[in-house]
Amino acid sequence: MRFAFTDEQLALRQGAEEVLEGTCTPADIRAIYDSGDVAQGRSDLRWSALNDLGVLSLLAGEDVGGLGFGDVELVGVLESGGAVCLPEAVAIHAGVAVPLLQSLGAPLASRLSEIIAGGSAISVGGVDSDLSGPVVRWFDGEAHAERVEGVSRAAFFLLASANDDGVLVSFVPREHCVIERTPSLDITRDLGTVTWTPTPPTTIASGDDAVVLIDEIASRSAFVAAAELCGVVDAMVTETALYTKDRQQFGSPIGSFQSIKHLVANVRVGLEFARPAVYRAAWSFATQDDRRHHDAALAKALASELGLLAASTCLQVHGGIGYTWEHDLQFSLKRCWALASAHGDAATQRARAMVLGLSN
Amino acid sequence: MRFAFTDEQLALRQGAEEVLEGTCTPADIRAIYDSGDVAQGRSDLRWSALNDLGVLSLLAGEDVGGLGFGDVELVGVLESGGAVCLPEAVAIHAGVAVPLLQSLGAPLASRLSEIIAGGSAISVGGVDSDLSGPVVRWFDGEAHAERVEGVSRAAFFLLASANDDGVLVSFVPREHCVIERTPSLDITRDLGTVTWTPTPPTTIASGDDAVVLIDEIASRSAFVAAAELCGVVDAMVTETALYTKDRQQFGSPIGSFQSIKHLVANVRVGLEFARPAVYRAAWSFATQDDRRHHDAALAKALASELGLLAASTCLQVHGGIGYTWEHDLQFSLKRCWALASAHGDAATQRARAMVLGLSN
Amino acid sequence: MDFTFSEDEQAFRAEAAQWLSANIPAPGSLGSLDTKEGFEKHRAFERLMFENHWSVVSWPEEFGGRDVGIIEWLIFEEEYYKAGGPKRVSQNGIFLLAPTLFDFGTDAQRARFLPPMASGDEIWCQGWSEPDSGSDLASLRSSATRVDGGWTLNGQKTWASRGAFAEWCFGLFRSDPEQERHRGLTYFLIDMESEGITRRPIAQLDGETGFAEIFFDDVFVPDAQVLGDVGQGWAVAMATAGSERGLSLRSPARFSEAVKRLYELLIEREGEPSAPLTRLADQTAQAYCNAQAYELQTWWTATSIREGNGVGPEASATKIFWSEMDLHIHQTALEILGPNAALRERDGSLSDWLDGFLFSLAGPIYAGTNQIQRNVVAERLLGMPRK
Amino acid sequence: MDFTFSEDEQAFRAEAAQWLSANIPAPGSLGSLDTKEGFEKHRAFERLMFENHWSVVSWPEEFGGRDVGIIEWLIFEEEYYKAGGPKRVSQNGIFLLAPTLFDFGTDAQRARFLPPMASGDEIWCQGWSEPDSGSDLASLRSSATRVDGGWTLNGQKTWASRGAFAEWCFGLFRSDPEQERHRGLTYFLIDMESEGITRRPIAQLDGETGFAEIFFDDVFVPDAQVLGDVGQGWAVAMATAGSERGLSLRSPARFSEAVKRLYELLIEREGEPSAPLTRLADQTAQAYCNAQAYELQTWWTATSIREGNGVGPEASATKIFWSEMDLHIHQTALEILGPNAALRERDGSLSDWLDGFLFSLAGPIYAGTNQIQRNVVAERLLGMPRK
Repeated sequence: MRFAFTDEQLALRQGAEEVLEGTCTPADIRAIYDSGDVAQGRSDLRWSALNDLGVLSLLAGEDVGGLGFGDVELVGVLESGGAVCLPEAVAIHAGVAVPLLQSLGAPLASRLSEIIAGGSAISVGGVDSDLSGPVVRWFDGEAHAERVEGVSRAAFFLLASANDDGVLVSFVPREHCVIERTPSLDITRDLGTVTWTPTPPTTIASGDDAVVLIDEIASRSAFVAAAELCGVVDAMVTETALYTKDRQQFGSPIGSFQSIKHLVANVRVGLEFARPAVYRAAWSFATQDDRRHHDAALAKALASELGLLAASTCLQVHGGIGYTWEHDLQFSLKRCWALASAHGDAATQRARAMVLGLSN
Repeated sequence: MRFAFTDEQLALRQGAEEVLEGTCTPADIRAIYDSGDVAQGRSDLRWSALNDLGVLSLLAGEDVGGLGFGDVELVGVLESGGAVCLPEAVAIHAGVAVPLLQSLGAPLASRLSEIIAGGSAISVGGVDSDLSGPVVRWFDGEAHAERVEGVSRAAFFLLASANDDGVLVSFVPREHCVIERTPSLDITRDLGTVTWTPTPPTTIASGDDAVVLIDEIASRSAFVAAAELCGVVDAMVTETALYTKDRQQFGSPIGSFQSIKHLVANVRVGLEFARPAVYRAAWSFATQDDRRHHDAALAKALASELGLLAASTCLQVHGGIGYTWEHDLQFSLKRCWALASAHGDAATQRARAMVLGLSN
Repeated sequence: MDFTFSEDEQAFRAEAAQWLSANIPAPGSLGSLDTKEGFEKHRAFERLMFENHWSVVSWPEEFGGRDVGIIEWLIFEEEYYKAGGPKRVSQNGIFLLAPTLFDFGTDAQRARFLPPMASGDEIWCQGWSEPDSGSDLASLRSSATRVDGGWTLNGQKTWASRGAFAEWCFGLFRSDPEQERHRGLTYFLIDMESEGITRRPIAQLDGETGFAEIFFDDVFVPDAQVLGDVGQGWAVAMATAGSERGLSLRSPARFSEAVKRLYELLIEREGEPSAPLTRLADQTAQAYCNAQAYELQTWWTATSIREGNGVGPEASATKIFWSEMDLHIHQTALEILGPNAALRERDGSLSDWLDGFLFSLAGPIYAGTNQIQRNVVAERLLGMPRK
Repeated sequence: MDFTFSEDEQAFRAEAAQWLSANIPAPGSLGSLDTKEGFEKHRAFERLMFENHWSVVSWPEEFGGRDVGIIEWLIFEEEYYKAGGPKRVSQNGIFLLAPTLFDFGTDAQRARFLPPMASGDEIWCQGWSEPDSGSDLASLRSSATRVDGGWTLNGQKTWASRGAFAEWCFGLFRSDPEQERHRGLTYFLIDMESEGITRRPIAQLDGETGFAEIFFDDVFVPDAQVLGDVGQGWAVAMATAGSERGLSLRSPARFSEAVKRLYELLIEREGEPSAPLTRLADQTAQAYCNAQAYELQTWWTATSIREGNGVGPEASATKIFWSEMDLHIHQTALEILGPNAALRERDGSLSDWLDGFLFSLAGPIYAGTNQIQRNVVAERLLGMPRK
């Protein structure tokens, strides 16, 4: 029993932070906000830099060109991405799509190898988290997956679907899909609806295999969103605490007022207890522990609740200035609101965690 | 439209306050707590004083010896009783039993007249508040009503029961009942289980009439408990605010600390919004407005939630001393906990209010 | 106590309902208040209301009102929100400035300013806050310097709702530089077309320009546009501050109508509620009970006001209550909507619930943060020590 | 990172579980800690644990422990609560004083005090608070005056848990009357049988005597019973204050076992939960998630401690979290029980849930109120300004 990161793991996180510090500045995010379109961001540079660092294929085996690491190495990188409101869907690519393709073994190895070599992006769609298990899209000829992340960049999609005959998971190249982008409050989230026709050549799992895979997608999606949430909350609460030192009212920094202290302290307490749950989920995925679905639900439940608390608290503490377009706080607020409800909100996930954990 | 009390109504409340100030002091309540038995209190004196003031038969017609007033006159008296943690079940007698017997008209008039002349107490049992409507005790020969208030003093019981043949309301003299007292955390609440055998001579309503009566009992019980809760919360928050002026820590009165201010302020805000709902319910009962069931549920929902908030807040602000047997705060805390869950807790009553108010 | 509406009150309600149902524009047809086009459409509707004497029912008839009491005003508000009336572009003037003009203005000021305020011909914005004076309003530094026949204003105001398009501004300036905090302030009425005024619209969280910064660079204001006595600005402003915190900006019907929509949304997602309630149904029930409580407390306060009592520190309790209720209603709606809540419509616009949520977030901040209001409740309603 | 338990750890767990299942007394059979009889029964069980080396597993073997690490200690705690172990009557000594003795005591003090503490032969109570020094511990006034060979203590301490029956007391006294606040305090170990000590039991909300006031009237304490340096009492006490706020008093298993019982209670009332959850089921799920989070954060902290890091201001976050979780668990249970929750049993005793609720109410108050802890989190974890 040792629940801590290794020096190597911490160094990898720091490497990601350094890359993001240079390539994903508040000015970069503001450029996206002001243009109103995430596709206007300097995303190629960022994507390449993260690819060069090996982040994108961290969970792929060395045989296919990956680093052969696990989720414990990845989780810090995901937090770093959350902290800067990373516009690219790195979490879905590196934390959901790559490990699932990797888990399918030999049949997908050459495809994965090509993708990694080319630095292509994979996105995932068609799965919702729900207490009753993953819900996939019904289709009749065409299938539609809503709120797919990173649609502008994705070269491939891992897509779940269902009809009366059963459940499928398909691996579909972009050119076989129709993509309609979905405007979002968080402009930096590159969402869209993906429409495709499932065909035998694109099917990579069906029946029970597909059900298992979809369960993995749902849990992994929840886990990576929870990690991102911890990152964004950490950044927000740190910035907010600094703001309270500078902002003067009634002749004192507002951070000296007890009511302000206690509001911000509550967020910090929440973070103190959400993070270990996210790290535990990372370990469970890394080791394919039976607890991983439970742990992902627990992590997302705590992180979603924390994200909403952090957003309303940090806005309140900033006062009017936080409510403006020109203050960078809005980036984090909107990321929190989006991630809190994506991939299972707090209530859905805590129900899932309790039922998985207690009903036998 | 005029939503305020008249001078006469305010004078009546003040009269009750004065009587209680002399007959229901903290020392009186402490005597009950220290003896461990509500029957040890100086209850005869209090009961007579309230009877002399006309409070007990406020809602009875002048023809049967009452004052012929309405619930708008009564509500302030109920609050006053709550404020001093009145051990006698005046609210149930004067706010539930008397008006219901009064509403049954001629057949019960001579009984009611005798009771009023004799200063006897009536209690009520067998009804629970629930979203699905009142639940009454099933019986087979004997019926049992639990958590009946004021069992030591009651000379008569208004009791609801049901079996496969339907629903009954009985009016039963004490000598036909077996009474087993129930120890309660709030020692001043004189609770017990009443066992009786419903017989035709004691039946005062059956079938649909009984269902209607039971509904009135449930709503009136909720209303009077809500009024008592507002009284106890008002007294608690006032005492707590005073305490924060006296208690010094870190060289200042604790009431000067913002965190303490905000905790207490939240209770005061809740009271500001619960009271008008209680007063509106009083008016609805006084005028037999169709809204009265809704208004009673609303009042109890708000008051129950407020009572729990007030109890935990005032205890926290008092710190360790409030946690002791020797501090009088415990009287109010325990009264709040008891009343918050009696006659429908906040969740049950707010569900009832919403469904009555919005589903058409 | 009497909850029955009199025949006159009922007749007033019927007349209001009838006119409103015939004249309220279709939902959304006026566009956003925060665009020039939407602003003018809203202004046109204000004029229509004014012409039919519905704009300011509680004002004297000479200024365009019906001279009715606060109870009738609440009845009108109920009918206005039931009918789906749009946001009032003139609200800063008619709800926040007008009470002060009635109490402290000269006859000439009332005659000059009230009718065009009520007709929407002159829209007012508020010039209270400054960049370094938010909750701590008494720290404001924008100055007024005595000159021949009036005053010269300098400085900067911010968070001026409607400030991007308004014709007039009311605000506090420090007229005596020797005095500090609450002393030495004067209340001015300022023509936004005056030389030396620059406005800079500020976009909000939703990207729309809800407010503006206003820069004053040697702006001349004649003596006739001083409201109340020179140096008494704080007292003048605070005498009616309860209006902003209390009921005038947030009539209960706004919330009860929102809760009805919330209940419909709940049923769409979960079906008719049954006991024991689900978490979201329970949150909806909480919203329902709060809205009902708010309505009842409003009638209670309105009766008290009608009987000659002023609006006291209870207004701070009211402000805390409505702002947190509003947030709760919208948070619940977004939870019911789930992951779709944070999406925009296809045309990029915000759904009514998301728009309402963003708006509700400002509630605990503006008109004195809820932190400040809790201090007021503790100190003035409960007598807790200031320091 | 490695969540697998080593073979040694697993063997340790198995041994503990086996011994505990064979020896833990039947629930309720020891009576209440707060009666003399119950106190002695609890003490007897402590002795049994000690004789089998289970009383203080993490202590060196010479003092009766097994010299195992913090991970094993947590494993032991898990098994202890799973087996339904009773409250530890010796907890003040073994959890709050012992860490300080290990860090600051002399060899002679450790040899003298630790074994009887672990065996339950000497039960300790805490002498921190005074009537006017609750959250503001640094304001304490009880005095220690230098005399030949030791000190004379005068003053009054309060909220001493176990103070009604304890044999020994540890506490802070002002040894230098010239110094104020945190300076000039000394940490003493006091025999409760000393001449000049009077104890007055204080009854709690439940009517039982949970704590005592202790009056010191010229009580002599020899130099050998000063812990740490004279005048350094504050530093000595604070060095291990994290123990009280943090994990040592509240091992995660207490809460996860409580949540299991809560879940059973929920099912009794509402049946198996299904989506969408009812309000009470959702509250239970919150309790479940919090207890899980607490357990994981404890392993995280324990690893950090084992790797040589001290317990920092994070302990304040921990204290806020467990105390509010404990309250939430019990409030939810009482809501599930409904109007019967506030009743006593037929014999007048409190149900476990009601008893636990009353106990949980003290959590946000003692060991530094949660208001104080939030200040610590804000100032020391977030760097917000003190003044």
